[in-house]
Amino acid sequence: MLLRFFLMGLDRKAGIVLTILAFLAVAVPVMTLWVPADSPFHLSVFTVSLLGKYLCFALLALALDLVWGYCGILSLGHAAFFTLGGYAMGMYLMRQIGPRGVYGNPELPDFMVFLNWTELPWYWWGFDQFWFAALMVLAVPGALAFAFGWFAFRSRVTGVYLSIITQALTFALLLAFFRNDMGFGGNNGLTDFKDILGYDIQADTTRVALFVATVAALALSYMIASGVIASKLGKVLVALRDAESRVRFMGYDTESYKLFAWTLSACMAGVAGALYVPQVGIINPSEFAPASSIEAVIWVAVGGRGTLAGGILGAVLVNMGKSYFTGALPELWLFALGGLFVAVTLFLPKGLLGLWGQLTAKLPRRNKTAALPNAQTANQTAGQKGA
Amino acid sequence: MRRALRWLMALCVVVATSTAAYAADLRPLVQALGSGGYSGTEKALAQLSEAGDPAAVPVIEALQAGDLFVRKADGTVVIARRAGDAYTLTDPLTRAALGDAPAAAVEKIRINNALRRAINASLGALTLMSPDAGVRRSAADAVFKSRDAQALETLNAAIAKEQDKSVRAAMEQARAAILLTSEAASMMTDAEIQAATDTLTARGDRDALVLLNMVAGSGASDITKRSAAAAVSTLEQKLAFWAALQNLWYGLSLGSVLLLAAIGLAVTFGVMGVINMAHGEMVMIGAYTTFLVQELFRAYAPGLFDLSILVALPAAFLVSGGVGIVIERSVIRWLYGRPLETLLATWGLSLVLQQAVRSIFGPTNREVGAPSWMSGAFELGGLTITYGRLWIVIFAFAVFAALLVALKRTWFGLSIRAVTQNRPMANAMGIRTARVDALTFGLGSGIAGLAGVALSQIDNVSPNLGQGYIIDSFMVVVFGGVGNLWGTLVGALTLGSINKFLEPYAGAVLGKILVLIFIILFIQRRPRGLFALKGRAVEA
Amino acid sequence: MSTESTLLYLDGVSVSFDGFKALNSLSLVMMPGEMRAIIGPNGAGKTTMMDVITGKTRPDTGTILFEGQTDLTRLREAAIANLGIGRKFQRPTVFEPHTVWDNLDLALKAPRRPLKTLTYAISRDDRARIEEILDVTRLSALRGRQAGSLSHGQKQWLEIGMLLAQDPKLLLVDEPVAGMTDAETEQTAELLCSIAGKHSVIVVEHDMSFVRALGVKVTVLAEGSVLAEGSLDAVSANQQVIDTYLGR
Amino acid sequence: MMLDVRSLDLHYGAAQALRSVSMKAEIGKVTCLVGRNGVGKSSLLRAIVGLKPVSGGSIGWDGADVTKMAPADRARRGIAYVPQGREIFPLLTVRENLLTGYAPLPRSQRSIPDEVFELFPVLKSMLERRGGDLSGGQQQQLAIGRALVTRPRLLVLDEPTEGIQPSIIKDIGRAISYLRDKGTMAILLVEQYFDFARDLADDWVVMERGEVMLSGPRSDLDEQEVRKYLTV
Amino acid sequence: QDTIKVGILHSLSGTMAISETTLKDVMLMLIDEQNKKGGLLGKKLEPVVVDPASNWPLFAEKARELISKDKVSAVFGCWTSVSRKSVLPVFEELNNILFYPVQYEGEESSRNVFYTGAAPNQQAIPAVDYLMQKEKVQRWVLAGTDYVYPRTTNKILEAYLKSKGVKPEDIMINYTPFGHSDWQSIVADIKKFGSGGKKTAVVSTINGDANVPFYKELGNQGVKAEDIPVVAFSVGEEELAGIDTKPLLGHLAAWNYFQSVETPSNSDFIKAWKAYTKNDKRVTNDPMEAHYIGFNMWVKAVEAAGTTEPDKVIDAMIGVAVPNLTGGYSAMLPNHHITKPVLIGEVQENGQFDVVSKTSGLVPGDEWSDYLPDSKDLIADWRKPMSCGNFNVKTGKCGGKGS
Ligand SMILES: Nc1ncnc2c1ncn2[C@@H]1O[C@H](COP(=O)(O)OP(=O)(O)OP(=O)(O)O)[C@@H](O)[C@H]1O
Ligand SMILES: Nc1ncnc2c1ncn2[C@@H]1O[C@H](COP(=O)(O)OP(=O)(O)OP(=O)(O)O)[C@@H](O)[C@H]1O
Ligand SMILES: CC(C)C[C@H](N)C(=O)O
Ligand SMILES: [Mg+2]
Ligand SMILES: [Mg+2]
Repeated sequence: MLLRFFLMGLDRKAGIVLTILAFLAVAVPVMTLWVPADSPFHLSVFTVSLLGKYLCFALLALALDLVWGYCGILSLGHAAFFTLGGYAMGMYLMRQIGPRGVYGNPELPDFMVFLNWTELPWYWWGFDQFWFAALMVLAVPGALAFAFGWFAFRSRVTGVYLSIITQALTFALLLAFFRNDMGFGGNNGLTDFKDILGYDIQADTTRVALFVATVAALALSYMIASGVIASKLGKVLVALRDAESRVRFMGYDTESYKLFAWTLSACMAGVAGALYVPQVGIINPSEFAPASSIEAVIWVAVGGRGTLAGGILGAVLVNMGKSYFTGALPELWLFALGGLFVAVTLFLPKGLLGLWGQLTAKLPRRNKTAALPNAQTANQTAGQKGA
Repeated sequence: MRRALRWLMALCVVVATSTAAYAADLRPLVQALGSGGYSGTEKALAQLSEAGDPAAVPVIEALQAGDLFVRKADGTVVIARRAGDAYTLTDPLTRAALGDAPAAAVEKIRINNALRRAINASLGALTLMSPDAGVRRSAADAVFKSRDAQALETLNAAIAKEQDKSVRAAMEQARAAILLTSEAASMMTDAEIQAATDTLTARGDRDALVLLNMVAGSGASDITKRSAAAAVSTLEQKLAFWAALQNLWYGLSLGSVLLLAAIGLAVTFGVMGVINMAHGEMVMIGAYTTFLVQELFRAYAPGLFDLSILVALPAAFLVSGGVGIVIERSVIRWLYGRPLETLLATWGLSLVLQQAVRSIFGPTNREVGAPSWMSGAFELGGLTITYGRLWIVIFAFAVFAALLVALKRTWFGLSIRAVTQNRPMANAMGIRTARVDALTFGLGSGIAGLAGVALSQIDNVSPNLGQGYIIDSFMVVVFGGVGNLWGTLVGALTLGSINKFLEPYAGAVLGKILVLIFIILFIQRRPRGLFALKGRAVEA
Repeated sequence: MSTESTLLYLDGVSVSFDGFKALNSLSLVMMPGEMRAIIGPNGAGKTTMMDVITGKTRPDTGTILFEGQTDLTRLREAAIANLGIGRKFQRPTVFEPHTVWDNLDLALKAPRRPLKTLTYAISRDDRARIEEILDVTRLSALRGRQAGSLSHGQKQWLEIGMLLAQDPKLLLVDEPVAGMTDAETEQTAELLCSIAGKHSVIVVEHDMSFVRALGVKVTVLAEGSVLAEGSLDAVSANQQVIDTYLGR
Repeated sequence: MMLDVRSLDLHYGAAQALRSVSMKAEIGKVTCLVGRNGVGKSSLLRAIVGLKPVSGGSIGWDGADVTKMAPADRARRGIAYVPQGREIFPLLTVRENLLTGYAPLPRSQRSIPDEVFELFPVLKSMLERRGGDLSGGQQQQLAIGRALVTRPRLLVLDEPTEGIQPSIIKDIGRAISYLRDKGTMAILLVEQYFDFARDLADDWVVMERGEVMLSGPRSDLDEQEVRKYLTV
Repeated sequence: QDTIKVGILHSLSGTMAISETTLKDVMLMLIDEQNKKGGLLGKKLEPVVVDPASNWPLFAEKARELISKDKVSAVFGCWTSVSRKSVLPVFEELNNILFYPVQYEGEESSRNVFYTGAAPNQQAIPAVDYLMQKEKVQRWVLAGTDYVYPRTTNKILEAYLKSKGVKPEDIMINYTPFGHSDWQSIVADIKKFGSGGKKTAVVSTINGDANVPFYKELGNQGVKAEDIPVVAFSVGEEELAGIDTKPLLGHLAAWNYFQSVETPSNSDFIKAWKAYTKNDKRVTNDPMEAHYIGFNMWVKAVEAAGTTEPDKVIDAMIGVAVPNLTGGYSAMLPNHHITKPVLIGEVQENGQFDVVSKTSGLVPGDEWSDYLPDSKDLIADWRKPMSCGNFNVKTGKCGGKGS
C-alpha cells in the first residue's frame, strides 16, 4: 500500500526531480572527497555546505508549497516550524559539546553558565540523546502546528487572517526566543557545535554526509508530498483551496484535511531546520523573523506555486542569487533581487516552472488527459476575478 | 547640637545679607569661575550665589549657556559670543565691550551636570525677586527642586512681597520643601510642620509625595506623622487615579501611531486587496520627504523652521502618493485578481526602495527636528502630555475622518469601492477603473507618506523605518477586519491600549508577546476581525 | 403524524438578519421518498431555508430534525452532508481547477475521512457510475475539461451530476433549470422524477412549466413562511399566490 | 445607428469560442440571441461590452469602431450590460449599486429614473441593504435596474429572467417592450426562456458552436426552425 | 599572488547596515591610505567587500567565502555579538583572523579573534564609577534591549553595584524588545523611580534602532541630565546625528574614543575621513577607532612576522602597540583584547560629546568578568606554551572549570 502511495505521485516531473537529486547524492560526495583538489571537477567543501543549505531551504519551500499551493493556506510563519526543528537539533548539538565549552561545564551550555543558571531546565532534558532530539525535530513543530491549526481551522480562520496570525505566531516566538530567560541562548542562539553522532561536525566527510542526508530528506519529502497531491486527498485539498464551503457541503470535514496537510508541512519544515543547523553552524531567533517566512513564500512564488518542484527550484535559485550577488555586488544586490521579484511576477505569472508548463502546453501531451477530446488548459480570462 | 545649628543658620542669614552690601566686589568671584576645572568653577559658583547679588545673574546665565570664556592671554573671564570665525567679547559684570578675539585666543569654561545643577539652584535663589513673574515662578520651582536651605531667607522675603497667587503658592511649596527636609525641620512646631504638610498636599504630585513620606517616616511628633501619613495615602490614591488615566493616554497615543501607520494600508490592502509589503517604504519616503523639506528650511528659511512640518505634510502626501501611482501603473495593475502575487512584487519593490534610499541618503539616521510647538510637555491635572504625542493623536484622527468622508461620502469613494469589489463590472458600468486604481493606490500611499511625517517626529528616519511598522500595520488592519475603516480605528486603539495596559505588569517584551497571542486568540473568536462583515455579501 | 417517520421536519424555524425576518416561523415536513417543489417570490426565504437545513445558517429559533431524530441545528455542514443531505446551489459552484471527471470523483459517495481518501483508489464500479452520470448530464465529451472553463449552463449540469454522484437521501436543488433551454428543462424534470422515490428531493424553481412537469406537491413560501400548499393547479388558483408571485 | 458586429473571433486560451460571428442590433428593436448552453452567447456579449478582448473581427456601434475600446468608454457611448450571474457589487448597498450607474452620465443627468422603482418596487424598500445580501432574484432585478440608471442606448441583457419570479418576469417583459417602444435604444437579449423571447423578439440571432446559424427579423424566420437549435 | 587581500565583513543592508556601513568605509579608507604608503610587505592591499545583510548565518557563509574562496589574509568585520558567534567556528576551523571592533559582553576569547572594542570593564564599570563618584548617584535604572549583551552587562553591573553597597530596591531593571519605539511609559517609570528622593541615573544598554525614539521621548518628557542622567554604551556620534540633541544636553556616554577628543592624530583622522567620504558632516565614532587600531596592529604584526600567514601573525600580534586616537598607545594583550582609555562624555548641542572624565591610565580589556561567579577564575593567554582561552587559575587547567 505504501508503495502504491509513492508510485501514485510518480509522474514525469517527479522523475526528473528525483533523478537530479539522486545524481546530486552520488556526484557531490565523489566530486568533493575523491576528485583531486586541482581537478576542474572538484567541489570544495564550502560549496557542498552551501548546496546543503540551499537544499534545506528547498525542503522548507516544498513544505510551504504543499500548504500554500495546494490548500491555499498562505503561511507567513513557516519559518517558525523550520526554526523550531533547528532548535531541537541545535539543543542536541549543544549537549554534545559536553565539557568542551568555554567554562568546561559538562552539563550546562556556556550561555547558561555565564548567566548564572545552575541546572539544566527541564525542557533541555533528553536532548543529549540523538533519537530524542530527532523525535523532537518532528514533534515540536508538528505539535505546535497541530494545536495552532486545530484552533484556527476549527474557528474557520482563513485567507489573510490566517496568514497574519501565522505571522503573529512567528513574531511572538521571535520575541520570546530573544529573551535570555527562555533558556535558548537569547539573541546569540546556539552555536559553537563540535560534533554530531560522534563525528566532528567540521570534518569534510561529515559535511558531505550531512549533504547526502539533506538530499535524501528532500527526495523522501518530495515523494510524500507528490503522493499526497496525487491521491484523492490531494484533490480534496485543491478543491477546498478555492471553494471550501462547497467541499464541506459535500461531506468532507475540511478542517481535518487542512490540519493534515498543515501538520505534515510543519514536520517537513522542522526536518529542514534540523538539517540546516549543523550545516550553517548556528541557530538563533532571527530565523523566526517574519521576513524569513516571507522569503520562503517568495521562493515558492518565483519557482511556481502549486508545482512542488517549483518551490525547490525557486529556493535554490534565489538563494544562489543571494549568495552570488552579496559577494559580487555588495552594494547593489538588493536592486537585483528586488527587481527579480518584480520581473518574475510581471513576466512569469506562474513562476519559472510555469514557464516550462507554458512551453510544454503548446506541444501535444502524452499523459492520460491527452487521450480525451477537447483537453486543454484553460487560461482564466484576464478580467475575471481570481481566487 | 540643635542649638548650635540654629545659631549657625542665623549666622548664615546675617552673612548673606551683609555680603549684599559688598555687591560691587563680585569681580574676584567671577574671575574664580575660570580656574580650577569643574571643581574650581563649582566652588566659585557657590560663593557667587552665596553673595546673593542679582548682578551675578547674567554671569551665571552666561555660564549656563556656555558663553563664559577665559581669555587665554590674561586669564580674564569674559562673555564671548560667536561672530563668524571670531568671538565678540564683553565684560560679564559691566557689559562693557572688550573687542573681538580669534577662536584660539579664548577657552570656554566647561560645565558638567553637577555644575548645571548648581547653576539652576543658584539662579533659582537669585531670581526669586525678579520683576518678571515667569522668572520668579521658575525660580521657585528651581528652589523647590534644589531644596537649598540658603535660599530660605530670600524665599521668605519673596513670599512676603509676592502678589501673584500662583507664584506665591509655588514659593510656599518651595519653602515647605526646604523646611521639611533641612535640619530645621526638627526645630519646627507641630503647627508649622502641619502647615508645610498641607501646602505640599495641596501641590499633590509625586515630588510632594516623596517629601510627605519623609515627614511620615521622620522623627517628628506622632500627630504630624499621622497627618502626614494620611496625606500620603490620599495623595497616593489620587496619583494612582492619575496614573491610570496617564496609562490610558499612553494607550491612546500608541494607538494613534498604529492607526497612522496602518491607515494607508487600510486603503491599499483593506480596500484594494493588494498585499502591500512596500507600505512601510511609503511611510519611509514620507519621513525622508520631511527631512528634505526641513533641510530646505534650514538652508533658506531657518526662521520659519516651525512651519516646516506644515509644508512637509502636503509634500510627503504628494511624493509618496506619486511614487504609489508610479508603482500602481507600472506593476500593480498587472496583478489585479492575483492578490498573492502582489505580495511578491511589492516585497521586491520594498527591497528596491529601501536600497535606493540607502544609496541616496546613506544608511544612517537622518535628523528630523521637532518644531517648537511639537516639543516639550504640559501638565493637565495629574497628566503629563507631550505636545508631540498630542499633535499626533489629533492628526491621526483628522486623517481618519478625512479618509472616512472621502470613501463614504464622495463619488470617488464610491467608485473605489465598486472597482475593488468587481473590477470588470465597474468598468462595464463606465467607471474608468485604471484611473480609479491608480488614484486609490496613490491615496493609500499618500496617506502612508503623511504617517511618515508624523513618525519622523518620534522614530528613526532611516532606511529601515518602514520595516518597523509593516507588521504592526498588517496586524492592525487584519485585527480590525479587512476592508473596514472603523475596524482599523478601533483595532489600532485597542491594540495600543492593551499594549500599554500590559506593559507595566509584564514588561515591554512579554507585553508585546502577549499582545500577539491575544491577536491570535482573538482571531479564533472572530475569524474575520473585530468589525467582521457578516452575511452572504461577504461569502459571495 | 409522528416525527419519527419523517425524513425532514422543520418546525417554527425563524432566521433574521439585522432585524429582517428571512424565515418566519417556518414549518415543513418531508417524508422519505417524497419530492416537493417550492416556489415563492424572490426573497421569500427559499434559499435561506436550504441554508438552514444544510447548516450554513443557524436558525434563531425552531427545530429541524432529520429522520425524525437528528437535530440538524447542532451539526456542522460536513456532518449534515454525511447524514445524506446533498445540495445544489443557486449559483452554480463547482471546483474550478479540477476537471469535470475529478469533480464527479470528489462528489462520489465514498469514505470522507482524510486517511481514507489518502489511500483511496477508484473502483471499477465507481468508474462506471461516473461514466453513467457523465452520460446523463451530457458532459462526457467535456470530462477532461477544467470545470472553471465551462459555460454557465454546463456548470449547472455538472453540479446536478455531482449531486447525483453524492447519492444523498435528501437532495436540495436550488433553481436547477435557470439558464437552461426549454428542452433541457424537460430533461431535468425527468431526471429528477426518476430519482425521486429512492431519494427525497426538494426543488426550488421559478419556472412554472418545469414545476408542472414535476407534477408534485407544491409549497409556496412568502415572507419566510408557508403561504399555500397543494398541487400546482390548486396553489396557482390561490389569489394571494397570484398577487404576490405569479402575476397577471 | 446600430450595433454592427462583423466576423468576430474570440478565444479562451487555445479554445475558440466564437467563429466569425456577425450580427446587427437596431435602435427601437429587440434582438434576441439564442442557442444552447455553451455555444458562445455570453462570450459574444462580453465581447460587445468590452470585457473580453476579441482575436479578430470588428464591433461597430453608433457609427464608430469600438472594437479596441475599454468597457468604460463603451459605457460612455451608451452601452449598458446586465451580465449573466448578476455581478452586483456585494458590499455596496442597493442604493450605491444603483449610483454606480452615474459613471457615464454628465452631472446634470445624475438621477435614478423612476421606471427603475416602478419596475422593481422591492429595490426601493431595500435601498440600504447590501447588494450581496439580496436573494438571487432580487439581485437580478438590481442588475437590470442598475443598467437602466445609465440611460443606455444599447442595452445588453444576458438571461435577465434567470431566477426571477413569474410576475416580475412579466413586468420585465413589459418593460423591455416599453423601452423598445420609446425608440431610443437598441436591446440585445440573450434568453433561454423561449416563450419570453418569442414575445419580445423583433430579430433573431441563433448560435451554435460559436457560429451564427440563423439570423433575421421575426417575420423572415420560422419559429420551428429556431427551436430546432434549442433542442438537444 | 601580488596583492594581499583583506576581507571586510560588514552588513551593508538590513537592520545593521545603519551602523556597519560606516565601518566598511573606514576600512576602505585605511587600506587606501596604507596602499598610498606603499602597501604591506611590498605588496598592495586589496579589500574584498561582501554583504552579509544582517543575516547571521549569512555571516558564516560569507566568512567562509572570504577565507576559502577569496583567500583573504585577515577579516575586519561583525558588529553584533551574534554575528561574531556565527563566524567564530569558521575562523577557528579555517584558521584565519577576525578583528572585531565593537564593545561587547565579554566572556569569550578565541585564538583567531582580536577584540578591539571594549570589554565590559572598559566601558560599563568605569561609567558607573563616574556616576557614583561625580554625580553621587544612589539609585540605578538598568535599561536595556532584551538580549545577551545588555543582559550580561547588566548582570555584571548589578553584581558590581551590590558589591558597592547599593540596595536591591535601588536598582530597577527594564528590558525592551529590539526596535522598541514607544517609550512613553518606560520614560515615565524612570521619572517616577527617579523622584524617590535619591539621586538616580539610567544606565542604558539599549541598542540599535530603539535609541532614537528613546532619546526623543526623554527630551519630550523633559528628563534633564541634571536630574536623571542617562549613560549609554551604544550611543555615539553616529546615532546622535539622527537626533536633535538640544534637549539631551548633558546626558552621557562611555566610550574609548570621542570625535571631540583633541589630539593631532585624531584631527588628522577626522580630516582624512571627511575627505575620503567627501562629506563634511560625516562623524567618526568609537568602533571606527577600534578598526583603526586593529588595522594598524595587524599591519605591524605582519611586518614583524614578515608574512601574512595567520599562525605567524597571530603570534606576532601579542604585545604590538600602536597609537590610538586619544593620545596614547594601545597594546594587544595576551588575551586578544587591548588596552584602552575610558572616556565619559556629555552630549553637547552640536551632537558631539564633551569629555568630562578620562581614566588616568589605559584599562586592559578583561575578557572573563570578575563579577560573574563562573568566569572570575578564568583567564585567557594565547602566548605559548599556555595558549589557552579559558585557563582556570584555580584548577590550573585549560578548559573552563571542568576536566
Ligand atoms: N445576510 C443577510 N442580510 C440581510 N438580508 C438578508 C441576508 N440574507 C438574506 N437576506 C434577505 O432574506 C430574504 C430571503 O432570501 P432568500 O435568498 O432566502 O430568498 P429566496 O427565496 O431564495 O429568493 P430567490 O427566489 O430570489 O432566490 C431576502 O429578502 C434577502 O434580501
Ligand atoms: N473563462 C472561460 N475559460 C475557458 N473557456 C470558457 C470560459 N468561459 C466560457 N468558456 C467556453 O466558451 C464556450 C462558450 O461559453 P459561453 O459562456 O459564451 O456560452 P453560453 O452560450 O453563454 O452558454 P450558457 O447558455 O450556458 O450561458 C463554452 O464552451 C465554454 O466552455
Ligand atoms: C552593543 C552592541 C553595539 C554590540 C554588541 N556586541 C552586541 O551584542 O550586539
Ligand atoms: Mg434563492
Ligand atoms: Mg451564457
